[in-house]
Amino acid sequence: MINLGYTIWIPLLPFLMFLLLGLAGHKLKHKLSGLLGTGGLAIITVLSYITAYKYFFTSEKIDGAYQKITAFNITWLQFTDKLHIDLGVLLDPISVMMLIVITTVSFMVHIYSLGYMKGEKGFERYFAFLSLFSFSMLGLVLATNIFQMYIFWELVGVSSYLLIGFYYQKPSAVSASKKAFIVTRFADLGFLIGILLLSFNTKTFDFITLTDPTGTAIAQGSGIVFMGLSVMTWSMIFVFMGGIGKSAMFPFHIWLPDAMEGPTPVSALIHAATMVVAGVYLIARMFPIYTFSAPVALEVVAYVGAFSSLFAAIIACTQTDIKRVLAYSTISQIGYMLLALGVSGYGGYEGLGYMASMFHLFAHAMFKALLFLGAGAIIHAVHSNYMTDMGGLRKYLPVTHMTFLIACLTIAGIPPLSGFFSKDEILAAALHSNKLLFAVEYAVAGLTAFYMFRIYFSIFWGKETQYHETPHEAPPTMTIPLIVLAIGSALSGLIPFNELVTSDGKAFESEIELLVAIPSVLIGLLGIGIAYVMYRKETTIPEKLAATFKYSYKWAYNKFYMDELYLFVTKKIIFKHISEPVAWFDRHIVDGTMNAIAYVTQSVSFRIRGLQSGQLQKYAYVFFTGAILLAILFIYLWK
Amino acid sequence: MNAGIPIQYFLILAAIMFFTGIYGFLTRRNLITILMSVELILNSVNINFLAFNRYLYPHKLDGMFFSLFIIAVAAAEAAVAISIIINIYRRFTTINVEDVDEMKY
Amino acid sequence: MIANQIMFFLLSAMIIVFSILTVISRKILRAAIYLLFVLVSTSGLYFMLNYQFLAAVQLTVYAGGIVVLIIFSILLTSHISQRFEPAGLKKSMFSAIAALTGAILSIVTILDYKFEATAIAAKEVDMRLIGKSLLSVDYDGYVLPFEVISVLLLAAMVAAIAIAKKSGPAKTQSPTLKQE
Amino acid sequence: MSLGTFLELRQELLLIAAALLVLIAEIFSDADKKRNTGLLSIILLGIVTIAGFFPAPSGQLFGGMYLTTNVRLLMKNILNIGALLVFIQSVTWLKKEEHCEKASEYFLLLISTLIGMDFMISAGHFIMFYIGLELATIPIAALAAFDRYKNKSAEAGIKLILSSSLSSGILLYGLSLIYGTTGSLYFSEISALFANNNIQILGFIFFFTGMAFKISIVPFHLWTADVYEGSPVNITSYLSVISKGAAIFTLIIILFTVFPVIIGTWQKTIYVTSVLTMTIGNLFAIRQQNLKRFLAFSSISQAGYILLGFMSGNQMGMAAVIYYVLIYIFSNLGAFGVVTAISNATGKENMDDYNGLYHTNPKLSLIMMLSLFSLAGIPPVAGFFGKFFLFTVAAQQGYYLLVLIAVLNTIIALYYYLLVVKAMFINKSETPVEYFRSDFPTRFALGICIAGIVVTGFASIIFEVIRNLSFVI
Amino acid sequence: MDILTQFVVIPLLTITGIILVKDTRQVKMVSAIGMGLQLIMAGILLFLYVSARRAGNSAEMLFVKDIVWFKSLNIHYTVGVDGISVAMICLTSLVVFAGIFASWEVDFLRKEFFVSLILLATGVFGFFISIDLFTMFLFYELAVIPMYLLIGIWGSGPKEYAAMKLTLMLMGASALILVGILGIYFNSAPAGGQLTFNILDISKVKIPMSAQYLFFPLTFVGFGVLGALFPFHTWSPDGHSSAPTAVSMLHAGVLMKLGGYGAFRVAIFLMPEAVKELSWIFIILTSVSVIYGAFGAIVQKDLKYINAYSSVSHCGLVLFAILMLNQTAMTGAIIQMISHGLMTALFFALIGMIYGRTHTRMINEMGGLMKVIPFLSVCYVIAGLASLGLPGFSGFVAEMTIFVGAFQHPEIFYRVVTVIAASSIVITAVYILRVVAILLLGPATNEHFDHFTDAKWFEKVSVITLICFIALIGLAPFWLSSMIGSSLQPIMNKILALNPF
Repeated sequence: MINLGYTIWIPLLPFLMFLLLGLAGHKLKHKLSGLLGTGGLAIITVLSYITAYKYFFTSEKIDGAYQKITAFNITWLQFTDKLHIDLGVLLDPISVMMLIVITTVSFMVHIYSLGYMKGEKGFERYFAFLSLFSFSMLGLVLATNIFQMYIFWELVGVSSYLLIGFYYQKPSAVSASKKAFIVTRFADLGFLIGILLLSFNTKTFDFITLTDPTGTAIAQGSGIVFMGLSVMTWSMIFVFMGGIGKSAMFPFHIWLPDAMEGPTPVSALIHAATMVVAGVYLIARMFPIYTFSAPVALEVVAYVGAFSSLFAAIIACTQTDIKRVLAYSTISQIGYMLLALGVSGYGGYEGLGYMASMFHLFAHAMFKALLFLGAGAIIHAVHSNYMTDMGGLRKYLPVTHMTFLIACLTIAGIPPLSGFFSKDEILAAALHSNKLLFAVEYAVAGLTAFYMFRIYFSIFWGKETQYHETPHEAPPTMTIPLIVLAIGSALSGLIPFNELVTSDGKAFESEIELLVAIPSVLIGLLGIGIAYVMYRKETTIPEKLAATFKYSYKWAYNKFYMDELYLFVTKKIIFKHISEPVAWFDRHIVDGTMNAIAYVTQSVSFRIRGLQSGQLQKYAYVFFTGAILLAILFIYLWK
Repeated sequence: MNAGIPIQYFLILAAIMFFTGIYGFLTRRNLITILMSVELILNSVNINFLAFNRYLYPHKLDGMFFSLFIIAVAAAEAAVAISIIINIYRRFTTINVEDVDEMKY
Repeated sequence: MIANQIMFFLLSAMIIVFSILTVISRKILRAAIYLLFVLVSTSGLYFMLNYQFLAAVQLTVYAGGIVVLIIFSILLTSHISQRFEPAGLKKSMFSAIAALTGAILSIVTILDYKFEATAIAAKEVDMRLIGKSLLSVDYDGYVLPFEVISVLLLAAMVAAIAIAKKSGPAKTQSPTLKQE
Repeated sequence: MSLGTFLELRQELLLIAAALLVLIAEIFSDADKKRNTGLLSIILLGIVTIAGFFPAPSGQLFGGMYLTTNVRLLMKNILNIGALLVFIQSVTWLKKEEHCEKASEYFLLLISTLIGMDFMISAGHFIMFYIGLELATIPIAALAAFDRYKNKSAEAGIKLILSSSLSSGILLYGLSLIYGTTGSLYFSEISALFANNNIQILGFIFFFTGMAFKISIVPFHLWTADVYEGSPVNITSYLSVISKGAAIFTLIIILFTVFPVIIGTWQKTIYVTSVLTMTIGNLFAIRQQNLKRFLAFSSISQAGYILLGFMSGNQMGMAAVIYYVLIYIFSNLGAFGVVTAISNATGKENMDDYNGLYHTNPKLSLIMMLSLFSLAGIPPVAGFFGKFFLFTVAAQQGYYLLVLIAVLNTIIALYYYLLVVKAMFINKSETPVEYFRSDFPTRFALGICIAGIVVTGFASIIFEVIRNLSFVI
Repeated sequence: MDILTQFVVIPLLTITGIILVKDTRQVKMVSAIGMGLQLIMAGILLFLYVSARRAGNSAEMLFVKDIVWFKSLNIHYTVGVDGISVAMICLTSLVVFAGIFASWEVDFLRKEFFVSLILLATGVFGFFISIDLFTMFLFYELAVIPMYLLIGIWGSGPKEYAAMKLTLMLMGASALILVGILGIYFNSAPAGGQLTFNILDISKVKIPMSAQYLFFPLTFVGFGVLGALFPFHTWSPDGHSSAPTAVSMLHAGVLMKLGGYGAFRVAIFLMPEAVKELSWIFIILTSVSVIYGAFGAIVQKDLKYINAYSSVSHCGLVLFAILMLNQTAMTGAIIQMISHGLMTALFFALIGMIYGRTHTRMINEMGGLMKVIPFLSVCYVIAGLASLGLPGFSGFVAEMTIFVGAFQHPEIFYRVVTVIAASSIVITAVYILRVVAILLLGPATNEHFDHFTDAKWFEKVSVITLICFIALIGLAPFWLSSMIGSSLQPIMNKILALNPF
């Protein structure tokens, strides 16, 4: 067994950095605090790579399968003998892969932020929050048990909240952060209920026990049926609800586009590369249970993923805020991943979807982070989020332009970039499982290529826009991460995921299925072509098209009125029809009852004052009748 | 002396007198007449005591002595009550009980 | 109907009639006189019951003492010819109902009970016995109450003085009568 | 008369002697030295009080006419303590010009009522009881009418004497019926001859109403408020604690020793009347503005709680009642002491006048607050313990509903006690009671009250002693 | 003197000290020293307790001191602690300590203020160390009355009304409790023998079922009133909103815990059979409390009202959990008490400090405070996050323990209700974030706010002490949880032995 105990420092170091920057940050110089945060991350990035190397290439395989290694574990909170929350580090292919993703992207974002956030008020706060986020995210992926995952799940939520609301004086940022937190919190409730159900049935939180295909946990619980589905299915659906929330799948996707109010590097890190894929990671982590105990739940995963990807892609085509387009694109891509998981089986080639999903996750992290950082560089240059304000930027921002183009090609699935490979395998997996979903995904692939190149052309080509100040290429702190990530996106397709990250830990053979690959590339090219026609030069085609599909365009432009629906639910139903009545009830009925008791006492006291009339004879009368009545009572009535 | 008169006769007589006194106490407006009603009440009690004593327990004198003491106490009580009534008259210039109601509620 | 029965009914009738008159008479002095009649009739009853001593006490203390006191006070506080307003109808009604209820209750309850005379022979109530009992410290002796009642009488006397006594300069002049 | 007899009778004899000494002093002293009789009375009563604590033989005298046991002696002692406190509190008031010449009458009458109460408690025969009762009542009526120049005082006097004569008339009627069915007036004989028949219950009820009048039990309480309001403050406090306490003691003794046979009936009677008493007393107290009247109603409701202790016919109930009365004496005299002090200093007796009192007279306010809390049964002051034991007694007999009603009533009571506290501590006033320094007797009496309120609760020995004494009633 | 009695004696000595000092400025110092000493004592007690347990002392209560008080009624002054009481004592001393500093600037009748405050604390300490029902009740009532003066004199708004309502409702509760404990007392020896008020002795016998049916609801509702059980919670919002800062802290932080603790120690522990039969009624009520309080908090405009309703919700969870008769849930309930005590004390301290600057508590009259008073605002955010159950703070530990424990209940009804109660975490998030967003974030709305000074040293002491302990429990809950859990173990065994599911 190789010694991996040091891995505990991977999450801990950012946490310490967070404490340092959070408590003492305002006393440090800005630059120093930025460098401290970045330095901390550099260390753990190196540690992660070492860990990955050790795990994939030196760790002992049993039966050709990678083992799950618990590198560190302490009991944090004991509920019962069997149920306890541990905090620890679990290493297995997906968590190690996630380590790489998170540290890489996070490190890049840190470097990028040094330039991007320069001179912002609250610089040290920003880095403190970033460290907190890194800590939480790493804790999440390294979780040894589902409750630890839930803990960090909440923590990433709050880091996301803090970072979205970083510009706390901007009302839109404040409300966006609030929305993000509450929507995900609601989803997390589902997650919690899922955990409760799961633990009630299996009496354990531990991932290794839970996901052992031959273990007792999977065998248990599937027998009990509630409303036609087994309890295990229910619990997995609830758990998935948490995933929907964090990964911004329909119908909980609404927070993600608003979350773009945060600083752009944050969007790159949290809302594109890492946190939002936590849902995918969660399903992957629990995958054996899904396949063996709750296939219905897995189907739900597939359909939710497919629907969200299509839905988001359509909306993405109509948006003009580049960050929002990217946000919808993220939703769409995560839908892809979930779909891949949903159609996957377990073990060997059956688990192609699983592998594809992880592959896509990896690739997506690279290129989506790149896209966001690129967008950040653009926004940095033109001080606007709207592509209507941009055009012809390729001259001013060459590096950004090139890297952005690479990213767009990657996401469009053009070989030999990484997106091509991962998407191809997802499509292949879908084909083997469900033709309908497969068809949907083809459509989404086309749409993706279209909207990505729509923004690409609008920004870098399109009309010649006059700028108040000539846009400048970003400083090296910002461009270097772009380049690194561009290389990552381009080359990560070469990583043999089928050997490293598979559903059962064993390598299997997979190759490009040309029957799937060629059409998908063609569809991608078609999308690019349409975008070229429409947006390469300033044309009126988009307006005409929009006019032709007036209503559908309007619906899509308004995000199918989902935000309005949510507003209706919160403002009208929760505030107006639950909370206010509750408050009213409390003031008037509950409190009123108490006051009424007091009032009645007082008024009775007033009413009976006539008894004390001051008239001696009335007193005597009462006295006498009292005596007589008592006598009658006790002699004749109640003896 | 009391042959042929059942004890109940005395008791009924006393009861009537007693409740007449009560009635007087409740209705008379003059403080002194109220005091007189009290005397009626006490008198009726005396009749009771004596009747019981004579008819049922003639070997002892409890009832008689009780009556005796009641009379004495009644005298003392009447004396004090009358002095207060006179004081009332000085203060209120009336001894109408209904006017003596400065304190109420 | 034998003589003592006639006697009894006569006395009873007097007692009842004069009692009622006492409490309904509209002239206060008359009421006092009726009360005197009641008391005298009662002492007649006492004679019938063979309690001569008590009858005598009744006549002296009650009729001779209290009634005179009452009459004096009436003279001090009222005009002799003053007629009272009759009690309000409501007041009389309710009081009558209450008193009647009480009377019925008591009489019914009393009649309900079977009084059984003791078999022990009656004592002759003469002055010697009374005197002995009054001064006896043994069982059936009444020296203690006899002593205590003297305290009571003293206290009553002091009480009457305390009420009547002027003390210090009066803040408000008493409005009508000057007494003492 | 042997020495032993003297010892058994010494409370009463000493009191009579004290009364006579006061009388002699009154007669033979000069007009300008008459106020010294007040001091004399206090000293004499002090001697009597102290003498009461020496152990005395138990037994009966005069053929069972007079009974004395340790618990009765204890009751007398408790009354003596209370009376002594009232005496001390009266000094300031009696110094006033319009009262100073009547000081000896005042004390004489109070001592004679005390004699009456002692005989009432020690009575072994209904004649003795009756004379004691009247002796305890008639002088009080005169004292209520003591303030010759106040209409209210005269009114209080007449209301008290006439009500009490009515009540004693009814009581006597009841006693006559009891006598008629049992043939005796000795307590010990009656209890043996008692049977549960209608006429006896009627007699008992009439007897009970007479006592209920003294204790101010609803519906026999109506005189209370008016008399309390009209009387001089010290007489009010005397009425509300000493008279009431004596009546309670007597009633519990008689109930436990004379009427044990009809325990079922009197438990029911007390159940009904205590509920009425607490509730009505509280409901009236809520609205009172005059503090004397306020405390009158409060003392009515207190009587209701005390009745709970009667519910068991055993020594625990006896002990709880005696203990509570002791505490009640301290608490109520504490409250009345403050009212007296302020009334003497400023003539103010209304609750509004107490607004902001804490800012000018903090000590008086604190004493008042502690006393009221003790009345309300709030720890750590003694009232809490007293109430707890009373409730325990009722609960022991299974009267949980009654206990609940009683405790809920304490909440209403707490409400109006807090109104006073609020007036003193929270309300602001344009014209607060000016700061004044009370004279020594007042401070001394209040000090004793506060010490009593604090100590009586915590020192469990007091309760234990009472309880152990209660074995022989 | 035994260590536990000192918890009553030290406050009393402090009060004496306060009364004796001449200079009102020294009053604060005396109180701070006294309560600091108390805090140290609590620490020592904790240490002694843990080491005694480590040393293998397995008695149900430690440091038991038994003095016969009223012999004839078998009333004892009996003190003793198990892990639960130790935890509550620590909580109390912390909150009181923080409360002293939070009221550093009370000027009006300062002496009286601190005397009342510490008297209140005395009652609470006494309550937690008592294992005799009588003394427990005595201390309970002792704690209620100073409340009246504290709110009535130093409060704000409709303080007289609020104070009166609070006092009367709490005394009403104590009425029920009184009847309840008398009932327990008279049924404490069903087989004959000495009646007793001692909780441990009573727990060894089975109170007859007929009595349990009567007295369990009485005691539970009685303590429930204090624990803000729906529909008897209504004293809480008004009381909180009118009370001065330290009083709100103590009240929500500690006094409301008397309810939960008492319900646990008396109602549940002594009458488990009735709990089993009747708990469904109260489960419904408590879960209504949880949800209702949370919804009620959403639309409130006054900061203190928000927290008062939030307390209703959180304390409802405590009562909810103890009714589950399940060791885990009960552990959670105790942790929740501590956690809520600290959090809500922190909240009220902060609200008081904010109010001291803005002179309003209406959230819509404020805004953008983060910019002007960052320290307090950040602390407020932390308090908010702790309150909504963020991992790393105590609230999370407590809530999760409760939910996991309650969900292990074998009957489906209880599990469904657990899910309903769990949904409060979302509503909590809504109202907390609403306040944070309106109050602290966004642009500064009022120019007057610009010259505010941030927290002063004593305010920082108060706030930081509380935050540290909230975080301490949140980060390292195992020691607390195991301390409480091991104390609950014998209790649960006893309950389950009497009452096997």
